[in-house]
Amino acid sequence: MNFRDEELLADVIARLIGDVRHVAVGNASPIPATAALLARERGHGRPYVSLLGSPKHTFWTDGGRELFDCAGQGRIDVFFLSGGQIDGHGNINLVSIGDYAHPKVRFPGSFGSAHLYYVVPKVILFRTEHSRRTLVPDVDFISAPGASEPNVFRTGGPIALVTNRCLFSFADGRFRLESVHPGHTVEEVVENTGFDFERPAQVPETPAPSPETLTLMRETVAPQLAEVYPQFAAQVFGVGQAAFAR
Amino acid sequence: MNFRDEELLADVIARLIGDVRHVAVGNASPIPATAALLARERGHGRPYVSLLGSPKHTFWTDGGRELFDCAGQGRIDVFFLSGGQIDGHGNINLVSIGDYAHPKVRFPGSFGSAHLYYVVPKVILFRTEHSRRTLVPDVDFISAPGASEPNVFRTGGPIALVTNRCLFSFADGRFRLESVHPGHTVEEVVENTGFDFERPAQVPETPAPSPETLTLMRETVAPQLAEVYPQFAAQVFGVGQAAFAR
Amino acid sequence: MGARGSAMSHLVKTLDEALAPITDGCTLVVPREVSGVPMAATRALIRRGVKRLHLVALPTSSLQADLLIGAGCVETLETSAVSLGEFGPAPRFSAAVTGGSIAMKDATCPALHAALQAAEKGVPFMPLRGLIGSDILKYRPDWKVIDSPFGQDSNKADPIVLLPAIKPDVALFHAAMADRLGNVWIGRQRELATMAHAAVRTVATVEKMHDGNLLDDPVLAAGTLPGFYVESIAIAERGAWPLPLPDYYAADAEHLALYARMAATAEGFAEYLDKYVYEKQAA
Amino acid sequence: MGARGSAMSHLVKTLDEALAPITDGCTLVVPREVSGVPMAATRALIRRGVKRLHLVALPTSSLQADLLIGAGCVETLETSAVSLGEFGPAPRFSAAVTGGSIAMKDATCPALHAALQAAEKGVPFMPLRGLIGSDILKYRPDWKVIDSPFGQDSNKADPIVLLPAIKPDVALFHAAMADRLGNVWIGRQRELATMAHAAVRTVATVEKMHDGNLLDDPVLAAGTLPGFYVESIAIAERGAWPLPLPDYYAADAEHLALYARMAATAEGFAEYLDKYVYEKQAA
Repeated sequence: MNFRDEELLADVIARLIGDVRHVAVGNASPIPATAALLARERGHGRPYVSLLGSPKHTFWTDGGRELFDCAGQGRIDVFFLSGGQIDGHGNINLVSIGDYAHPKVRFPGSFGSAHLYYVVPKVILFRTEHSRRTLVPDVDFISAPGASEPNVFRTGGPIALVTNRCLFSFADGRFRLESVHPGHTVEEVVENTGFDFERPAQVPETPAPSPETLTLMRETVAPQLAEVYPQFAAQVFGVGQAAFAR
Repeated sequence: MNFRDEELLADVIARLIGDVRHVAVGNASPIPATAALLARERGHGRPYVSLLGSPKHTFWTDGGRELFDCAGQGRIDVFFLSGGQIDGHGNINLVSIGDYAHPKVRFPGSFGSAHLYYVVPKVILFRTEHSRRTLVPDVDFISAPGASEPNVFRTGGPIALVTNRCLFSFADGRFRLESVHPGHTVEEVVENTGFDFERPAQVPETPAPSPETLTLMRETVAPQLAEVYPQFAAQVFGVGQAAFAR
Repeated sequence: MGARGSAMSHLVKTLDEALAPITDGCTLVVPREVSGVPMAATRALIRRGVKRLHLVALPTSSLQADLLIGAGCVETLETSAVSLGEFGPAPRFSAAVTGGSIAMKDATCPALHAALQAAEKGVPFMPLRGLIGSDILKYRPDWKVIDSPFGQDSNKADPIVLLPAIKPDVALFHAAMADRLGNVWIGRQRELATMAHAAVRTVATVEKMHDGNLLDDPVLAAGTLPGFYVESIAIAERGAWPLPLPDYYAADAEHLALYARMAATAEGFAEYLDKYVYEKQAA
Repeated sequence: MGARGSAMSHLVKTLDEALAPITDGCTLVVPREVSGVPMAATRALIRRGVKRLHLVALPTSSLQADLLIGAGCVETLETSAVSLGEFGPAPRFSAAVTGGSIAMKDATCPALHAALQAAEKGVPFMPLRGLIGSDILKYRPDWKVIDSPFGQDSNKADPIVLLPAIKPDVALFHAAMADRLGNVWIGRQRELATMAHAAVRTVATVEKMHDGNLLDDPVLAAGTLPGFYVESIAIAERGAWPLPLPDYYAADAEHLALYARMAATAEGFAEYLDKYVYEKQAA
């Protein structure tokens, strides 16, 4: 079965999510949202999925703090973060390029990363653009660090980085190349990555989504997704407004 | 004009309230409630009066913490406290008589006193029973102290103690006899008070409520009070259920 | 939400089944008299013979704590006050404290609210003004005083009390209604949400079930605790009786006066239990 | 409540009168995009030429901060992010930060919520997990790290960040409705209550007035900020436009795309102000 890049990435992320209770997905994250909904379908209703920014797919009634309180309570198992820069230590930069006091480029800001990165057990880094511009040796500003001293309270952190070229795992403060997506090569990954990373002697190819997975995504997940990401659902899955009726 | 003890005490307390923004009155406090409503009538709507335990006379929508948060914000100017024991340092005991670990008598507990006594600028102590049992040299358990070291954050504390016999003011860690209620004597106060207190050479008599005050209390305050304290309003002011219609 | 929805309807149980998470020795938080006291659930727990509860009454209690203590269900009690209000002192509470049969952790109302909020926020402690110089603080070795690093005057210490988070095993309360997704309408009683956020599990009894999803209507949603936090729900009509459920029904003053009279002695209290707690089981 | 009631109706003012408490140099807290952003009020403030605001955007902002910054009203900005979301970066914000014309106090979302809650509770600080090892903390000398006295292991320090309370001069937001007693219905947007509790004064714009007292109905009361905290109210129909008022109206995507295009340059932004902010005054 043919598949699109988005389908591959969602399948990779769904496997990273694993068997957990609650996945929360930030705003403007259609691929992680697809992955979370796919994981829920496979788990017959588990994990519980919160799609932030969608009143239909969130339960919050205690204002903007509830997401963070919920994470602090240990009630969010998986979250997604990205960065204008991500470095080889798992540090992410959502603030600026250049000197902080006189930046060359200013990004929006750190959002909740400097808390969520510490308290959500599985943070999946997701950045489709895989280049030496985005994946750097050291970020210019640490919005949130990839690892902490042993005595710093930390129940969470990054477990993986998914890009348009490959999947890295993260452990002990370093990334490891786990698989390269079909159509991409290890050499290409090395060339486009600004940081060092570990890799096995033989790097496997990221497995293609199975026909069952593609059917589940296209027939069951896509219509749910269309409520929140109508444009994405239409483009990737060809799901139109009619899906709303389901 | 004849008046009842309750009317005298409410008048005394209304004068202590003075010109403030917000008076909060705890549960089961009909005389302080009468005083607060009287102050509001005199001030043409100022102060704002909260009668705790009456949904009609409170505005809380943030749960049980809101009263204390409100006090912490500096938004409660006057509150009333009492004690199973009150001592000459202004300490109040709402917990127990005897050794704390093996008490002879157990009272309900400190409620919010250990916070409100520190942060409400004018706390008026009110205890009708004026005896050596209630007004003691030193309380057995300090639910909240009358005074604090200078470096302890404290924007509030006791300003007075009103009993069935007299009015004490409180300043610099000591009570001072300000006036003795009509029908009572300084000697009687001394005899029935377990703690030392200051007093002027000539102790004035507590002024009787003016005819205007009595009219205001009986005709305007009593019907409002009847909503919250129907039995008290009926007993003291002869206000019946009919007043509800007003 | 289909799969989740059908899974969620298993939340609604019989009263005894719903109370299963409240095991012997657990830390149980319950609300004050005006916030929905689960009295039907309390009687069911006594009938089941729950033991060694670490009861946290946020921030005070009345009949509920007195009954649980009198029935021998409580090992420690953390609260700011127990009283029957206009019906007088709480007799079984007073007897247990003077008799040394329960361990008291005396607090003050805002300290309990703050300690639950600490657990809600996932922080180890919350600061609170006041308390310094009180015997409440003196007898709470678990509360710590630090010098605030934000003191205004660097020459003077600015002592402030830090209260450790209270993270109960179970939060238990009574509310007006719930839906089959586990959402519970709590209205203005926001401390019920804090209790649920702070606790590992939440059990609610409700007057009735609401058809549909409480979160679908923004007006109802404003007063709703999401089912996400709720472990089990049981329907208990007049489940706060003889205490009030504000906006729904008043306290049964006659019954509370009767309780105060009967519970004044150990014998009278035993008779009360037989008549008003155990009888229900036989019925 | 009669006297209070009649006094309270003076709370309802014209938009410009209602905004009087927002003076040059004041600390102003405003909410995130989905919680009721007072855009009509923002345009009125720009027309009035408010200066040197210390803007606290709880915890993020979009068009509102970008407009105020571009119009030269802001001296410092404390927030966790400014972005136009799907319409791209916030161009005037980015230009001001790279150009050095505003001072930034970068934060993270839960830190701002916690700092406002500290003011709400009248405590000098709140603790928060996370932050340690980030450059956010490095550039916030006003945030302090202490060794938690509740650390599990006495041999190891348990560092934790303390955030000083943020006590704004004014809280400003837009909501669905208010009554003549000053009560404002805020629904699930509980941070609006926290903002009002934390601030010295609160100013709200609303879509419409509600007849009667919002606190009289327990269902409405659950989502109501009491008038006790409110300084002034103005009616501003579609007062969040072009941003959304969730449950009431959606964002005006076309206008936001237009803004993003025009505000990309200083000249385009000036044109936008002329057309969409100052024009309103002439009309």
